[in-house]
This record gives sequence, C-alpha cells and structure tokens, in this order.
Amino acid sequence: MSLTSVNLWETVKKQYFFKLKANIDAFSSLIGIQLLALLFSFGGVGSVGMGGGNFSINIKYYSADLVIGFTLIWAFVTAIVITTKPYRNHDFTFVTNRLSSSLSNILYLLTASIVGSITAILAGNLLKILAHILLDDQIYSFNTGLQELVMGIGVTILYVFFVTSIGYFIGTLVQESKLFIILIPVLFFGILFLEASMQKEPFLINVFKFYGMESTLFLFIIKVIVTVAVFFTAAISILNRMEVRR
Amino acid sequence: MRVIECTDLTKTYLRKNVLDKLSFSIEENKITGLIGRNGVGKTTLLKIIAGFIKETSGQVKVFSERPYNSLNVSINSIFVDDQMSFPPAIPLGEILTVAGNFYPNWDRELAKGLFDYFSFDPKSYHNRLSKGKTSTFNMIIGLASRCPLTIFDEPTTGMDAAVRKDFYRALLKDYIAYPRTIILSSHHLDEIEDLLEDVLLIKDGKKHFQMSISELKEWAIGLKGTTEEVLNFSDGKEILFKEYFGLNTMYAVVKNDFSEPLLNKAHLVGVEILPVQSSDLCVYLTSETKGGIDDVFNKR
Amino acid sequence: MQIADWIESEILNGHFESDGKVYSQYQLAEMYTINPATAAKGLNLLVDENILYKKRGLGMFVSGDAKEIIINKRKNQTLKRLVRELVLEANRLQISEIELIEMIKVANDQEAEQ
Amino acid sequence: MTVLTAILPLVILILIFGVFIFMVRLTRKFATPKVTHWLLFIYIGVLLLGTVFVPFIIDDSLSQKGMEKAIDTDRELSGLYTKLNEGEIDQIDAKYLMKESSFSNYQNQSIRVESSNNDSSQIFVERKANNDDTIEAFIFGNGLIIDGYDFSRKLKPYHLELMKNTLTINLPQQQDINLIITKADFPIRQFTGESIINPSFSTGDQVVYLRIPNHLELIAGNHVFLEFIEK
Repeated sequence: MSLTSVNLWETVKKQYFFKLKANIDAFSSLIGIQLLALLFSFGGVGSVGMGGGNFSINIKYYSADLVIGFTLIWAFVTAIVITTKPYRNHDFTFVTNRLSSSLSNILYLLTASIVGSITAILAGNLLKILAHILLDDQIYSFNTGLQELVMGIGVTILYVFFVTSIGYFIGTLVQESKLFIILIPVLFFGILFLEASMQKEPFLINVFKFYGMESTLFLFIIKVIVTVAVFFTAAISILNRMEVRR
Repeated sequence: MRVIECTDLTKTYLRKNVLDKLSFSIEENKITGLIGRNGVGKTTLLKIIAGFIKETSGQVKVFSERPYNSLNVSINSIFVDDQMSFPPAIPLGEILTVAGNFYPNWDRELAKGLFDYFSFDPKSYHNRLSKGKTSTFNMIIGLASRCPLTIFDEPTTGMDAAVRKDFYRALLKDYIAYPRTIILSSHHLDEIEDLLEDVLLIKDGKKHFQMSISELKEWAIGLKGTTEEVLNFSDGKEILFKEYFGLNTMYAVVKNDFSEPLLNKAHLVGVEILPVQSSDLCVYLTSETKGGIDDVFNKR
Repeated sequence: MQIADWIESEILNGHFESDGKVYSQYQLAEMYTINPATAAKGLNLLVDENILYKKRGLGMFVSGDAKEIIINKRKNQTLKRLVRELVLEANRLQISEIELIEMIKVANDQEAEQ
Repeated sequence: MTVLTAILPLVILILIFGVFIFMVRLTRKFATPKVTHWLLFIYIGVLLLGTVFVPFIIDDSLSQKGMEKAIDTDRELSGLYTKLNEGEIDQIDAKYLMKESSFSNYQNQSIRVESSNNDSSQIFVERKANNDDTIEAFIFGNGLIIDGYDFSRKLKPYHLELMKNTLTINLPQQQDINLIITKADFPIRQFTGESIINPSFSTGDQVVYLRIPNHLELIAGNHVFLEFIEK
C-alpha cells in the first residue's frame, strides 16, 4: 500500500482547526467570565473622593481593566488545561507528532488571545452603555480614537498571549512531573516571602516594572515577543521528550 | 518490503524489563496476530511501534524510520484500542469528518456505511458510549482510515459475539479489497485464527516464535492413551501440556516432529493422535507451569 | 486444511469439471472469511498433488485426471485410516472377523438400495 | 517609532477583519453549529453594537475644553489672581466668571459685608471713580478641572444678598458631586501616560470682586478680609 508523505505545516493546520472545533466550549467560558467581570466592574474600576470648600466630589472610574484581568486569568487557565493528558491524547488519536501538537496548541492559544482581547476591549463599551442606562448619571468619557482603540487591542493581545505562554510552560512542567504542582507555588510565594522579610523589593514588582511600566510601544512588543518565544520553545522541548498515552 | 523491524528491543518500567531484547519483523500487507498473556508487554510493544512511547534500548523501524515523534509514521499508521480518546465536545458524526481530514486514504462511504450498520447516532457523544459500542466505533475509525499500518490492540473488548463476527468479516473484506499491514493483538486466538496469516507469540518480553498460522496448526499434536503408552511413545520429547483422566489415561501435547509412518503406527500401540487447537497451543506455550489449573487443586 | 478437502469433494461431486476454473484465493477467502494466504496454501497443496494446475495470470484450473487422483488418494489414506480404526474398535469389542465382514456387507446393501 | 504606531493599528485592523471572516468560514464548515457558536456570535454582535452606539451616549463635549489640560492648571490660576489684584477683571478669561450681579440705587453711605463662610473668604474691592450708587459684584471661580474635564459649571456660585445695609455672601449648601468618568484600559494607559490614581484637579475656590461707588464706606464683618485695589 503506497505511503503518503506529509509536511508539518499541513498537519498543524488540520490540527488547529480540529482544536478549534474540539475546544469551542472554552470560548463560552470566556463569555461567562467576561460577563462576570462586567458585573464586578459595575461599581467602577476605581473611585476617588475629594473635597473643596463647600463641596465634595467623588468620581467613579469605569474601564475594561477588570474584564481584561479576568480574560488574562481565563487565558492562563486555558493554556494550562490544553497541556493536560486528555487534551494531548486527543491529538495522538489522529495524525500528529509532538512538535505539530505543540504548534497547533500555540496557534490555538493565539486565536484565544485575539478573540479574548477584542471582546475584552469592546466589553468596555458595553460597560459604558450599561452604566448609562442603569445608573442614568451622565458619563464623561474621552472618546478614545480609533487608533488608540486598535492599539489597545494589539497590546492586550500581547498581554494575553504573554500569559498563555507562561501557562503553557507551567502546564508542561506539571505534565513532566506532578511534583511541580507543589514546587511552583512554594517557589513563587517562598521568594515573595523571603524578599519581604529582607525588605527587598519583591521580584514581582520588578517584573511589573519591566513590562507594565514600559511606555515605548516598540520596546514593549520586543520584550513580550522574546519572552513568549522563550516560554514556548522551553515547553516544546520538554513536550518533545514526553511519552504519551501510556 | 519490511514494514516493521525490531532488533533487541527493550523497554523497562520501574526496573522491570517488560520487553527484553525482542527482535522480529513484519512483512508488508500481512495480517499478523500478536499473542501473549496479559501484561506480557503486547500493548507496550504496540505503543512503541505507534510512536507513543520510547524504547529503552534496541532499535525499532517502522516504514524504515524511528516511529517516536515521526509524522510520517503517524500519518501512515493508526492505533486502535479502547483508550482511544476523542474530544468530548465533538459528536460522533463530526469525528468521522475530522478523521476524514486527517487520514489521506479515508473512505467516507465505508465509514458512513459501518456507522449506520451498527446504528450509531451522529449526534451522540463518544464518552457516553458503552464499552462494546466504544470498541465498535474505534474499530470503524481504524478500518475506514485504511492506513498502510493498522494496529488493533484487543479491539473486541466488550463487543458481543454478533458484532465480533461482523467486525472480523468487515476487516477481512476490506483487507481483501485494500490490502494493508494489520496487527491484531487479541486473546480470542480461536476466533481470529482464520483471519491471520502470521502469529507472533510473545513470552517474558521475548519472541517465543513467529510463524504462519498453517504451520502453527500442525506444529504440535495431542497424544491420548494409557499413561505408559503415551510416555514411551513421546519418548523424552518435551511435554508441553499433560492432563490425567480416569485411572491411567493421559493426554499430552508434544511438538509434532514424528515421521509419517511412526504416526500411523501410533494407534497400534493404543495411542490416539489428536490435532491441537492453535489457541490452546498458545496457552500451553505461554503458561508458566506445565500442568493446568487442576494442579493447584491436586497439590493440596 | 478444510479448503483443500472442500475443493476435492466439490470436484468429486462434479461442481468443478476438469479444466474448469476454480475459485481464486480471494474468492475463497471471501466465502469462508479466512485469510487469502491460508486459502492460497490450500490451493497450492492441491497443485502439488497436481489435482489443480495454474495458468499464469488466469488462476487455478482442475487438471484432467483430478478425479482419479483424489479417489485413490482418499482410498489409500482416508479409507485405510477409517478401516484401521474400524478393526481396532472391533477388536476392543471382541467381534470376530466374520461378524465384522457380515456387518460391512449389510451396510453395503443398505447403501446400494438408496 | 511613529511609523510603527501607524502601521500597528492597520495590522490589527486586518487581524480583526481576518478573525471575522475566519469565524464565518468556521461556522460554514461546522456540520452542527453548537450552542457555543450562537452564544459567541450574539456576544460579539452585542459588543459591536455597543461600540457603534457608545459615542452617542457619552458626553465628551467637555473633553474638547479639557484638551488644553496639557497646560499647567497652577500657572493659569496664578495668572487669575494677579489680574484680580490689579483689578483688570475684564482681561480674565470668561470661563472663570461664574456669576455677575449688580445692585443699583444704593443710597446709604456705608455698607457692611458679611459672609456665612466660617473660614475667611477673600473679597477684592475696587473703588470706582464716580458715584453711580450701584455696586457691581463679580464671582470668579478657578474652575473645577478634573482629569482635563472642566466641571466648573457643576459648582454653584456664591449667592450675594443685599438687605438694608448689609451685603451677605452665603455659600451654597454642602454640595456633593458624583461623576462617572471612563478611563482608557490599562494597556492603552500604559502608552498614553494617563493614570488612574492621582487625577489632576484644581481646588475650585471662589472669589468675590466688588466694584463700589467712590464714596461708599465698607465695614468688614467677622472673618471677612477685604482687599482694596489701587488702580
């Protein structure tokens, strides 16, 4: 019987569509989470109270920060979930090797990031409308220009994708050995606690500064892309050595 | 052309050699039966061939390539067992379409035909199928994919006799129409005997023997008669299996390398020659003890 | 080898006349749900006993004297074996030779009437 | 760098467009569109609707004025006070004038100025050259600018009341203003420099400026502090 040759990207493409079809429910949980976030950010994402001579002002700020935050968590969890055994075994029922399985996972996570970010940013508008209708106070808003909106979506996609790469890496470690389930949290809080006791600035702050405070877009993009590449390549190399369907 | 070649294949789990320097090869377009006791390493061997797990040492070549992590092997082979996992969110009907996308030789009519014949509901889900139905569905995927190497690992678990019969018939008919290399690992050797061309018997992680089914059928003979008659007739040959009946009649199974005339003279001495069922033969060959379960009771 | 025996009896009762075509290994496999290789072995057995002969690319054909070969094969193999078992059984039951011959005659007459 | 920020939105737009087409093609490929797909499409539909509908409901009229938030609010304030000191009130930007009122044919010789504001409030007084028996009162507020929005019109000005010979300046009762302001999301804020924590805000105090006839004598009530302008 004649053998069929195959190329990697052809398989990745097929697996990608297969994954989208298989994990479509992840998107319904995305919607659920974002609606929940909308509910929470109803009281305003931040509020400031000030007083003058004979008047007091309190301002409620509305933005989609919380929705984006929840989407980040959702992405992180989704990334971890698809590295678990059942999901990897789904790939091995059909045509795959470990590399194509990982690559299609990454493409799927990218799609999840894009859909997650677009919906999160647009949810901000939904929030404004709901606040207007339900709170019937006048809402003052800088109508962010199209360019800013689009840039916002772009940056959010990078953030979400960044989080998925970490999730994917951690998920792979956990698959490598269950020990990591305890090791990673212990390490994480251990360092925090240690630094706190030594009055040193916790590493999380530095991480936040490195990415969060980066105000030049170009640098930010480079930083995120490099980090994402590092995490994903690490995950792929671990997965490549891992047995499956034992 | 050899589809599978194994030389000194070893696999150790927790310091136990499940496969121990196993060497064999399987020719193209043959149906081979993989026979062995539970836990002797059949599934491990098949998973190494399918590229799921790594061999500890030794060399495995599938389509003259190392199967582990090889896309070429993956697209030209399919591994069917009851652990085959499908995403819970995809209904059965769509799984067939998905399989169609993946496998180049996928036969949609055959899949649909079998799917309807075994009355599956395209809207139902894989994880809600009964054990037998799961095996049947997995079998359909295996057959319709028409991969040059199709591996069935105990495909009939849970299937009732009628479905099993249909499966064997469907397997053979599709094999005749589209010959391919098939490996059937099963415990019901008696049922699949007719399907097979070769039999590969695994014992203690090693290849006990690999021969065609017709040779296997004439490999050993059963001697029945009075104990001393049978013993002296078999004069020192290794007795694979012995059983006592009544006062002093005995049944023994020995390798059949008697000459033709000697066999004809056997009945003069009151020893009856009986054919040995290949499935029983395999059981005798792979049993740790020489006797049967009765020995356990007889010893007390 | 049931395949070989089955073909022989088919030839004996005239289903396959001499020089007629016999089923191919695949047809046999289909009919009996057996592996085509096993069917082929059965056919080759008969070729060795030149009950059948092979025409390149056309398949298997019944050879001219297939019937006689089968008859005397069965005569000195199967028939002889059956007779031996008959005699052995007779001794066990202490039946004299004459009685045995008598019984064979009776059986033969009944067969002749049908 | 600007080139990049120009290209990036374009790329993202194409991405969004691509995702949309991809979604459509995806559903056509699906034999059994599942509940999730409907959920997803309704949700995205609502979101897109929201995005289109939002500009109509938010009041960004203030934001045009707020555009000058770039200038330093303190520098502007000090400018206001110097003009007040020099009495050139007509050069003060109209947006600072909160209220203007005048009391005509005030024949008394003197007038007493009272204030209900318990801490001292500053009143500028300009003595006109002539005696036209009218007292003009101007109330200037340095505006309430929060995060670039000019909410001055939210503040109620002082209320001047002239009874017999006392002019009382009573403050509007305690007023609490609730505002809802939308902020850009943190990924956007990161690059536009906006911050959510300390909004820029000016005190929103009010100042009274009186123009009185030449001969009118002023008597300052308690904790009223009169500032005479030398012109």
